[in-house]
Amino acid sequence: MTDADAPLLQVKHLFVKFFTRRGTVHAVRDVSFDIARGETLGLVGESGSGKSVTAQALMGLIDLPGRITGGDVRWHGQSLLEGDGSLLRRVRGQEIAMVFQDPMTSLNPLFTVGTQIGEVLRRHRKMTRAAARTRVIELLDLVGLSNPGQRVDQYPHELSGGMRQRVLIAMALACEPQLLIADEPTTALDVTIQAQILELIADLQQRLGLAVLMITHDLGVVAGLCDRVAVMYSGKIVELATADDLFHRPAHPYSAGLLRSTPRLDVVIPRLVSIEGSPPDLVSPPVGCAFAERCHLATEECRESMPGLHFQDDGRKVACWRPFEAEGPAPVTAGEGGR
Amino acid sequence: MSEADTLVRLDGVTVTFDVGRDGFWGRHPKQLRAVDDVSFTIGRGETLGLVGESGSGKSTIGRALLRRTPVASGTITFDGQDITHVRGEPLRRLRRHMQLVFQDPYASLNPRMTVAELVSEPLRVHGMADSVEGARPVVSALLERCGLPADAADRYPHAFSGGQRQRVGIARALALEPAFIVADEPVSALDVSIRAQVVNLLQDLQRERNLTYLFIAHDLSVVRHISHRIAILYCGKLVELGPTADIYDRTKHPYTTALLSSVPIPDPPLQRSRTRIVLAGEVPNPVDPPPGCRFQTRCPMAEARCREQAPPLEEKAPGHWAACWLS
Amino acid sequence: MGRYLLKRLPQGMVVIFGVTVFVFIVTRVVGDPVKFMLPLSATAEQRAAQRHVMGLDRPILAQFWSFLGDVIHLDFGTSTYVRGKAALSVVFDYLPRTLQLVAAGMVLAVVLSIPLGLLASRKPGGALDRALTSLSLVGLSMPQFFLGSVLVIAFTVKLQWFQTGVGPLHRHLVLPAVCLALPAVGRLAMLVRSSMIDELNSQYVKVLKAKGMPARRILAVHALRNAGIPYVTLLGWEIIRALAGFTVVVESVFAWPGIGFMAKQAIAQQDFYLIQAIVFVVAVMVVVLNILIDVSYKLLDPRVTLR
Amino acid sequence: HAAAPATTPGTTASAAASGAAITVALGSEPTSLDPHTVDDGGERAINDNIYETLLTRDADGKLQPGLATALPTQVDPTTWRFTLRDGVTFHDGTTFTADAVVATVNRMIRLIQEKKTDNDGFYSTLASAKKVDDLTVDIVTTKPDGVLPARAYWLKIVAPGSETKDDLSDAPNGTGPYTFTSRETGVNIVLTANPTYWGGAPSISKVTYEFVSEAGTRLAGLKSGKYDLITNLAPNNVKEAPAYQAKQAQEHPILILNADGGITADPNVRKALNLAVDKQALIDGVYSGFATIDEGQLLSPSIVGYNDTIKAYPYDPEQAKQLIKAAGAEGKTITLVGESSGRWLNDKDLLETIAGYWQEIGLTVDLQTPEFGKYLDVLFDRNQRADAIFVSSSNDLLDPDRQLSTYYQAGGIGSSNSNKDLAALIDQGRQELNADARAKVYQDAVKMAYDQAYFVWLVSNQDVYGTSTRLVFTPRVDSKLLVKDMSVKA
Amino acid sequence: MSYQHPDQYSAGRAEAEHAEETEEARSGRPFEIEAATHGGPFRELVRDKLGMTALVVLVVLVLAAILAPWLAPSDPNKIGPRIRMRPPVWHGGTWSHPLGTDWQGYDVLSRLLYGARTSLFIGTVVVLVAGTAGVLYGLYAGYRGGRADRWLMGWVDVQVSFPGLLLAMLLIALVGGSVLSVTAILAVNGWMVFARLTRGVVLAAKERPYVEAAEIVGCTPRRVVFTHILPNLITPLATLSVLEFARIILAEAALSYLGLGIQYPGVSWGLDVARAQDHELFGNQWLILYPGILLSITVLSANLLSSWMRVALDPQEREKRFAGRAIRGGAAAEPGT
Ligand SMILES: Nc1ncnc2c1ncn2[C@@H]1O[C@H](COP(=O)(O)OP(=O)(O)OP(=O)(O)O)[C@@H](O)[C@H]1O
Ligand SMILES: Nc1ncnc2c1ncn2[C@@H]1O[C@H](COP(=O)(O)OP(=O)(O)OP(=O)(O)O)[C@@H](O)[C@H]1O
Ligand SMILES: [Mg+2]
Ligand SMILES: [Mg+2]
Repeated sequence: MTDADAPLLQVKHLFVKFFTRRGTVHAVRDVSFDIARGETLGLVGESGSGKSVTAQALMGLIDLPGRITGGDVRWHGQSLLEGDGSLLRRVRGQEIAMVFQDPMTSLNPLFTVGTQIGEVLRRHRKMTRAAARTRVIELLDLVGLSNPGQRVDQYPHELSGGMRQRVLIAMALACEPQLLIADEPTTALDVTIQAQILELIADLQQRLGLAVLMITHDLGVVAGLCDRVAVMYSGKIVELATADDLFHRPAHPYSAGLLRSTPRLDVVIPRLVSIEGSPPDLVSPPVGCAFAERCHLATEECRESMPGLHFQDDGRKVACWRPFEAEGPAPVTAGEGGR
Repeated sequence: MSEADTLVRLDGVTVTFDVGRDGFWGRHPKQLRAVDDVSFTIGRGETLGLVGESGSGKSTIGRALLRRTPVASGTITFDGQDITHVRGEPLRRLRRHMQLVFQDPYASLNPRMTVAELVSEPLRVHGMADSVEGARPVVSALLERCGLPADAADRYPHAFSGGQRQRVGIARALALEPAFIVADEPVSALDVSIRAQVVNLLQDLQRERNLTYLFIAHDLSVVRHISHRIAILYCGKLVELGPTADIYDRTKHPYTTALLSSVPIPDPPLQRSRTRIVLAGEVPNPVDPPPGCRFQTRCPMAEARCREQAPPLEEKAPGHWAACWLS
Repeated sequence: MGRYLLKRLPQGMVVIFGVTVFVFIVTRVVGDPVKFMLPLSATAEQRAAQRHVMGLDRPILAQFWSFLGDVIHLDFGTSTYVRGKAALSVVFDYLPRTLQLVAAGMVLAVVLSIPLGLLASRKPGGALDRALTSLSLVGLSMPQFFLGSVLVIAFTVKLQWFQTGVGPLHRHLVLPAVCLALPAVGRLAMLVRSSMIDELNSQYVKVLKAKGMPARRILAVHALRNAGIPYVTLLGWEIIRALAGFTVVVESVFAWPGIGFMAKQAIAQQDFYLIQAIVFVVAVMVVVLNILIDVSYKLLDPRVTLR
Repeated sequence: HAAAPATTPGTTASAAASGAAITVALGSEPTSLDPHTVDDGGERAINDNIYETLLTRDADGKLQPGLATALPTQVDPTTWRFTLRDGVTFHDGTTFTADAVVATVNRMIRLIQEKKTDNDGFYSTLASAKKVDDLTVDIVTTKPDGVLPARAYWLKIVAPGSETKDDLSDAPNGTGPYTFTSRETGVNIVLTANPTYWGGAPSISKVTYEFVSEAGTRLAGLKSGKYDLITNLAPNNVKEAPAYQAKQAQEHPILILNADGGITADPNVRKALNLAVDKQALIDGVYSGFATIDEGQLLSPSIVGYNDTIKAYPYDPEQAKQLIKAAGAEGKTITLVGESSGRWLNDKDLLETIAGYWQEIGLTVDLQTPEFGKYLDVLFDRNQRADAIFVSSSNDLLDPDRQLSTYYQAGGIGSSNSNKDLAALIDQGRQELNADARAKVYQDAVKMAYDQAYFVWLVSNQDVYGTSTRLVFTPRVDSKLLVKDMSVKA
Repeated sequence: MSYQHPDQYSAGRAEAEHAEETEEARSGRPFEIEAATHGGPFRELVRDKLGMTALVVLVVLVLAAILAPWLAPSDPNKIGPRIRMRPPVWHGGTWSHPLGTDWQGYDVLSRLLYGARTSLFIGTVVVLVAGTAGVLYGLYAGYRGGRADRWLMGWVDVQVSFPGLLLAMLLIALVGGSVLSVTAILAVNGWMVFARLTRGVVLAAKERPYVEAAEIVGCTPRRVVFTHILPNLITPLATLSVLEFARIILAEAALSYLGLGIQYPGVSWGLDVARAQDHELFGNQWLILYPGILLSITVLSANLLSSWMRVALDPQEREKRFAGRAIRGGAAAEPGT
């Protein structure tokens, strides 16, 4: 009884809190977004802004001391959070798959990668051991591991970080999911390996028609891969726009600052522009705009009341009292300069 | 660059680590050549960027320079003096002139010490101040210079954000007024929005104090921004060395080319249209490197010769060195 | 593996040799078995004569060399307490009962500790967890001899369900095995609990959940196997502890004639041939067990290479 | 009042069940079953049923014929003639003749020469044995030996051919009422009745001995019905046992006082130490009534040389205090050495109590209870005699010589005096063959020691046995556990 | 966060000690504002009722042990031939023997008090001696590293494999059991854990960037060890010491129980259990139970205290506990959207 018109995934007013000794961490505060079939949504933001928590909340993976305290996640229009959790159990690993940030600890060290990929197939596809093994080898080949016939029987510690990340991707793809959530799949990897993995994801997405939620703090990664981008800042989405719009003309001062402070390989500027200060503590987030303290445009209004995430003329959504006023990215002066 | 302008010189430096043994009875000790026959110089007031993938030996070079890791062969010269085998008290005195800024701003500050204690410690151990109180004026000046609030001195490191801690680390390194600083990935652990603060600080300090940096990083964008010259390391070997602009615009080594093309550019149309050279396979294991050129297993252009003989590092253009048969 | 053995075997030898020499030194320098062999009324001359027969009047170094020569042939001399029997064969007479006791105790410890630990780890901090944790703490805090006394008073003196001494196992082995097991149950259950909690909080479990694996499989196959590694080590230690000392207490309390019981007699009687043999056998068992623990590590954890 | 009921209700004659099996719990396991090499309680308890001796004693200690048909006669001062019982066979079928006696004596002499026995003290006077005819044998001593009949009561007769064997432990072969059946080291030894026993087949057909060192464990086993007989029942636990038997034994705990030095060199101090101890309180407190006062001598009334004119020093703390004061010993420290392993019944309690009494008369007591080995060092140290050493002396042969020469005679292991007269008397007693004269000599010796207060004589505890209600058993003065004299009620 | 308040200065320091672990555990995410107002370890202790009880029990025991000569109604070895087996007060006894007397007329309370003295004394001294020796050994091995470390720790491995209790029994049988000999022997047997722990911490600390930073700045090895490495030891050492204290008390009691430990005139709970068991297994079993229970309570308290310390001194554990409490306490019932 799936709702054919509904987007693939809808996140509505999601709240996640962590109950710690020093207070309640408001990790995700009123986050809403959709992902359409086959779409790639980028989720960027600095460390601690709530990207991973959001992703895990979608999969019902928030453990103590965390709690989803509000909002809903709908998969084909049906709530994943309400009810007895049977939908969530069915969907996990089968329709939505996830790749985590840290490939080094994401695999059980005591089982071969073959076993660990195979058990997904055996559970969701009810495959026999032998059939699963054949399929695992195919999958390993698909993600570009050399010598897959031999790799199936290797243990995680015998693989490098890049290989493990591929194994995790193979595992995620095993049941041909409709949505892949990739939580910084390349942060722990070297640039050349990162390029391989990104290439792989882009390729698979095209071939399998996957929707992808790509979480990263590297704007370059987003630029190459995503249709739309959501920028998170201290637990909130501050801007949600198409990639081209965002990079071309960021509406939120934080998005703008982020772009301006990122050194580019192709551009030489005499001096980097930085955002002074640091993000607020999520135990007691400010009443007003969380970015106000670091924002040179901030007014009294910014500090006192929180702007909502509103549609702009060009169809993007921004949470700011003074959108588009910040300077965009530094002008591109190609070639050499500075040093 | 004239001899007098050279502050640091490495000549054929090789660093090895013993990593276990092979064979049933373990008769064959396994050696990992983390750094293999590396030579370069750094001039006074210059920043040399050192780039390479994880495990390529960047930190090891930095540590060898600081005499933290014994060198298997080769010589290290600092300010005209051979320091390859300096130890004990002379080494301790040498520390005044060369310092390190760490990658991890969280782990590199003793959490049990206040910022004042931390920053004054170098002064105290070198007899330049007799107590924390005695060092206060110097500490305050340093902290202010590094952009820390005035009340920072009496707080503990955990009360600071990552960027602030890195500033504390820099202040501490500067306390002895060294001539040379090894900055081992000083901004990798920091968020993009904060990264720029620290990079700017380092640059400003260099200008003010004529500091010399060995700037280790794997983020090529940052390296490009801060370095005068860049050295590219692959699996313990120097593969390319030259002025920043040359490295980026007149690349002489296929690995550098691949590396540059792998770095994503935050500009969607540009990034989508770029031709990327995606390397196949993984970095070889330095315990058991491939014969010939170490890059040959992944090199899209590798030839028979590459598989047999390692290319020497040659000056392909003035001041621009590369180790490749094909350039 | 070979290199591992190359390292461990000599180390084991050092242990065995060290223990043996240590016992030799303390017994020969400080002790005198002749005192015990002859009746109180024996004269000094008679004692001296006996000492001469036993070679105890030779220079200590000479004694040491001939002792070493004998030890290499596993000849620990003739027990002075169990007359006329080779010390080692006396040990082997008593050893099976100790092994029986330790085996029963450890099986019991395993059978109890795993479910208890698992139950406690289900809801960390919950009522059941707190109850079981406290119980474990009480169990491991009770001195074994006192626990034994309490068991004897309750089940032998009052209820008369079980008996001390040797006899049919169901009446005689139960109490000492329980007594030997209980502190181990406490320690092992706490370990199961804490390592299960750690495992269940680990990243790979999160991945397993994201893969849609059923909770039962995550618990029973993935987490339990990982928790098994420290468990086996601790269990090995428990066995070593038992063999290397605690059976003395338990066997004494329950009059269970194993080598611990014998060791107490031998010490009281200064039968240092027998002590020597007991300590030797115990040291060998400890060394072998240590190696077995390492090997089982290797079997359980593919990451481990024995070096 | 100390005398405990000799029998518990219900043990009087009711029909004995024949063919019954009983289980006996002993405190210690025999370290060997060789009847000649070792000397320990466990060995005796079992071998007394397998082997026999030329003479025996009745339950009260009087010498009786055994394998000999009568008490020996003296051929000359060093030769004793025994007439042997006819029709006796060993368990392996060998006939018992004079050859067996000769073999036994020769074996013992050889074992002594080769230092392979603990029993040399008992038989050091044996010179040889001569077969006169099949049923007559002469035993020759090196010098006149009045103790020989007692020795003959102790020496277990082994089969001919055994004299060349060093160890008979694995195949016990005697003439006794029980034959060795099996042994499981550390667990038990099983004997079965000898159907062809010359004295008639015993009524109990099978005895299993178990070895239980803890008194509590023995009692628990008795209560649960596992055991029919346990040894060394703790006196304070008698009420717990289904039934019990007590018998005055030969165990005499004493404190050896150093008469040659220290504060105990003063005879008045030694007397005071005796006067300070309330023996009746010891009997009640430490032995729960199962003991009798030792009347100032190491000997039981049943033994030759017992001097009934001597009475124990009374409990008189006031006089003791005065004596101490007069001797100038007030506040001085006296060392009292015992041992800690509990080798003797309630020894630690006894010592702690005595220390308490001595403290009350104005002395400081340094009570030391080291490990048995350390304790022996103190006991054996002839040069540095401790002020007071606790020892418990057991009179196995029921003859005074061994006790007196060990503890009374100067130079004896347990003596702390250098009284030459006393030493001479004891030497004289050993060689005196006339029974009455011998008794007189010993009585004099005992008196001399009493007057000098060389010891603190305490109380002599009783053997207390716990039994099941079905076992009929009368304890013996020599503490032997003869199963042939026991029976089981039907 | 501010540390201006003088009282909170030390609390802040204690917090700081653990900050690093937290952050490491959180993969380097800032854990900036750990407010001193949220309470340090002692706040946690007050919350942890069991831990608090354990601490109180131990304090009471220590006081009782120290004050035994004044608290005890009589000399524990004073014989009372005329006052055997007096019942405790609540069974009609007198206040001169509150817990009654045993079969020797010894005052039970006095023996318990003096037994506490022995246990706690031996436990403390052995932990101090073995701890100091082990820490120095481990520091040396760990900081020197290399061959010295291999040999030194090799010896530790060897000695750990010795059947300790057996050898202790043997030694005590030979040299005699007294507080001194038992202490010495247990100390000789007990230093290895400390050495291992110390070495482990030192090795780990040596790898810490801030230790490397200190060395690079030019600190002398001495300063590095004592200023930068040693403080890392405080927390694990404190926990281990309490655990070892419990273990030593058990070992002493076991030895004394076997008759190979403390002997008259020493007083020990283990010895008294054995005495009473020999004598009163069938009668007044309370004489066995008193010292046994007291011993168990002491060891239990020490174990509870150490497990509290582990939790209280480890911010991660503290966090876990808090989470459990918060969720149970309904903190989650906050309004959502
Ligand atoms: N288990 C937890 N306990 C307490 N707080 C937590 C926990 N997990 C996350 N948080 C808090 O939630 C907030 C969001 O964390 P999240 O992991 O989502 O950040 P992120 O955006 O993924 O950052 P990064 O780029 O470093 O991965 C942070 O402030 C973090 O401190
Ligand atoms: N102490 C050591 N013992 C053994 N091997 C070492 C040691 N230190 C470094 N290595 C090895 O030497 C090689 C180079 O290490 P190094 O730390 O210099 O790399 P890096 O380029 O700094 O990498 P990263 O970017 O991850 O910091 C690696 O293979 C590493 O495993
Ligand atoms: Mg994250
Ligand atoms: Mg590095």
